[in-house]
Amino acid sequence: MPQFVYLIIAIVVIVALVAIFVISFIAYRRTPVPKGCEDLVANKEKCEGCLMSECPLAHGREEGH
Amino acid sequence: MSDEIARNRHKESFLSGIIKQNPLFVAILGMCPALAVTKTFEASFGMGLLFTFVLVCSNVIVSLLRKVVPEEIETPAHIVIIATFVTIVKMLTNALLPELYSSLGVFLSLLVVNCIVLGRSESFAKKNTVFDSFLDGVGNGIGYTLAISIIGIIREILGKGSLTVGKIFTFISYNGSPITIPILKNSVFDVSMGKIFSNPAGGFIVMGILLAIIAAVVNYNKAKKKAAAKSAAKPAPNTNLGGAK
Amino acid sequence: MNETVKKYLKVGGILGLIAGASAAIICTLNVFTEPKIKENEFNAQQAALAKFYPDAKKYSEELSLKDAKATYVLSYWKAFDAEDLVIGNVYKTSGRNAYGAITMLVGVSKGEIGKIVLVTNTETYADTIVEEYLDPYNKGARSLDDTKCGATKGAELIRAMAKEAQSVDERLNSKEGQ
Amino acid sequence: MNATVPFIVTFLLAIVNATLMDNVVLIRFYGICSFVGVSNKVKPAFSMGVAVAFVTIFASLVCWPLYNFVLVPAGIPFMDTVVYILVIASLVQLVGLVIKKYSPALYKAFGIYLPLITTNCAVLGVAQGNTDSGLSFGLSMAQAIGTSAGFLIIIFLMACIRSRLDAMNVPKAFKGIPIALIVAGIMSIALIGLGGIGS
Repeated sequence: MPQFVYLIIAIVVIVALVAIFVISFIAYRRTPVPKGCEDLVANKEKCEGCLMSECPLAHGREEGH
Repeated sequence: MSDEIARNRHKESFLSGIIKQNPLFVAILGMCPALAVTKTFEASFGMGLLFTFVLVCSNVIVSLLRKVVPEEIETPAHIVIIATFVTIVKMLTNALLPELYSSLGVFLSLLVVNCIVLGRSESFAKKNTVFDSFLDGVGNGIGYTLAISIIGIIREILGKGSLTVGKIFTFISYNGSPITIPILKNSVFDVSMGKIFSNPAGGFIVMGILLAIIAAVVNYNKAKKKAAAKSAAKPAPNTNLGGAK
Repeated sequence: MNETVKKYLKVGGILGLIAGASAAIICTLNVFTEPKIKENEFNAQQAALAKFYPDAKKYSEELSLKDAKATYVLSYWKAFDAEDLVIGNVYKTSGRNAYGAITMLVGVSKGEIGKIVLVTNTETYADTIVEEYLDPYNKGARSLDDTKCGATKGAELIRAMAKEAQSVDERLNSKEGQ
Repeated sequence: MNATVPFIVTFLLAIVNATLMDNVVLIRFYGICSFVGVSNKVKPAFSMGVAVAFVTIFASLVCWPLYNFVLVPAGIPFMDTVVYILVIASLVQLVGLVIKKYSPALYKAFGIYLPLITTNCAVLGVAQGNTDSGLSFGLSMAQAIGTSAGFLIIIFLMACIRSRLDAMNVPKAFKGIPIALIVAGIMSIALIGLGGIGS
């Protein structure tokens, strides 16, 4: 099996997985939030999970430096 | 004038990573490898080097692509970049330092989800220039390596009573065999109680005590500063306010 | 509507590009590191084999086993001394139980189970098995059957594999009519 | 000894082992990032544990066949880490999608944690550990179930302890993370003591 065949397989596998990710990403964004949970904001104790610098959901928060 | 500001901004982003914002002791991030790999000094030092390589490379590439990557998929894109560098490091370590690769095991792959690497790229690298991100990566890398090497030294000395160098980095060796520095070898401490520090429970306890010591030092400084500020605020009465209780 | 579709295509495209580039980099790097990793593994294996019969001059390459009754033994090497006489065999066995997996090398010469060296050991309490059971055994301070050592299941797995290597060795010797 | 023991016994023993003796947080150190931070209120800790359990089991279910039937035959086993992290990221989105659509109650409970799970060390640790140590499919599923159960129990216990801990007069320097680590260390000693049962 010449080397570049592995290269092509690897790229195909990875791009396929990325495609699945993007589809599920869009689907997740598209589905409406169920009725009773619109007010679910990134509350304080949930964000403690990553402690300081990076909290993906609390975009508004200014990173202390 | 502007390069003056730029220079000390560079210096600041570099130095902050080491002491002021040390990723492990101050920001308390990236604890998974810090507890697991620090059974021996060599493994933790090796982990620190590999961590620095991954952090620096991913910081540089993330800040290179910061204008190209759209807002919605920043996190997945950063994770893929970091995963690429972790795989590169895994292959190189497996080829060049097989002992290090086998002693780190799964935790080398866990660098992908390391809270520091992702944190630095999300909070710093995607907003700053390539050179700043590079400096920040190196600074944080050195800070983290120092931190886990200290934990590694403590756990190895307390756990095994001796410090071995050369078992993982095989090029360091004293006439063929790794160098073992017996420190607590024949002291009373060498009894089975010491064994606790090399198994998982010891990792938690050593880490907890270290963080407590650092918190105590920080509190002490704050109290001293407050006391100094108070005595500076009303110097008239010469009552001696110096020194925190 | 096609505005959001265009945005998603752009997003998917960039992520796909990054991932494709990363796959390409990793594969090209693999071309350089693959032989070195294979070489390391071979050297490690030879070093492990050398521990069994120090006076063996040469080892055969890995001979696969066509013995139906063997559930653990995978392959074996023959150890030759200076005059190309077989001093003993080293069997590679691997087995799993509920607590993890062990791959190990067992030296069997003249029907006797000799040294045991672990290749991979992902058992819970892996170090207890080595410290309490295997090291004393290899030094002769503990019999193979005394498996109560705080990691009994792992020790029992090692004993079962060693016993099977011994029985395979007998079948091989009887077949060759040595 | 191994062949005679029916598979179900090894399967159950593997689950118990992964839950207690080989506990994912206290012995193998995966998942400390979220374990220390989120675990001082009982309710969010429990939902975090359930969310991680969901994704871990699905991740192992997908990653094992992907590794053994796609990556190894294709000759690119070194791609496993990148592939797993992509699978876990997509799984987090899919699990979120299913929960969003079908059960608002579950979404209210742990929907907001899901994006955090991609960076949870336990999920990738289990998936990577299964294929690195070459476990069979049954045992790796047992490992996944045991690990998520272990994570759930420990994070729940930790939350109960820490909520009572705030009432104690902990020395000032030990407040917060340091005392949580010491407590985790003591729990880890207890779990090591359990070692005798299995082996």
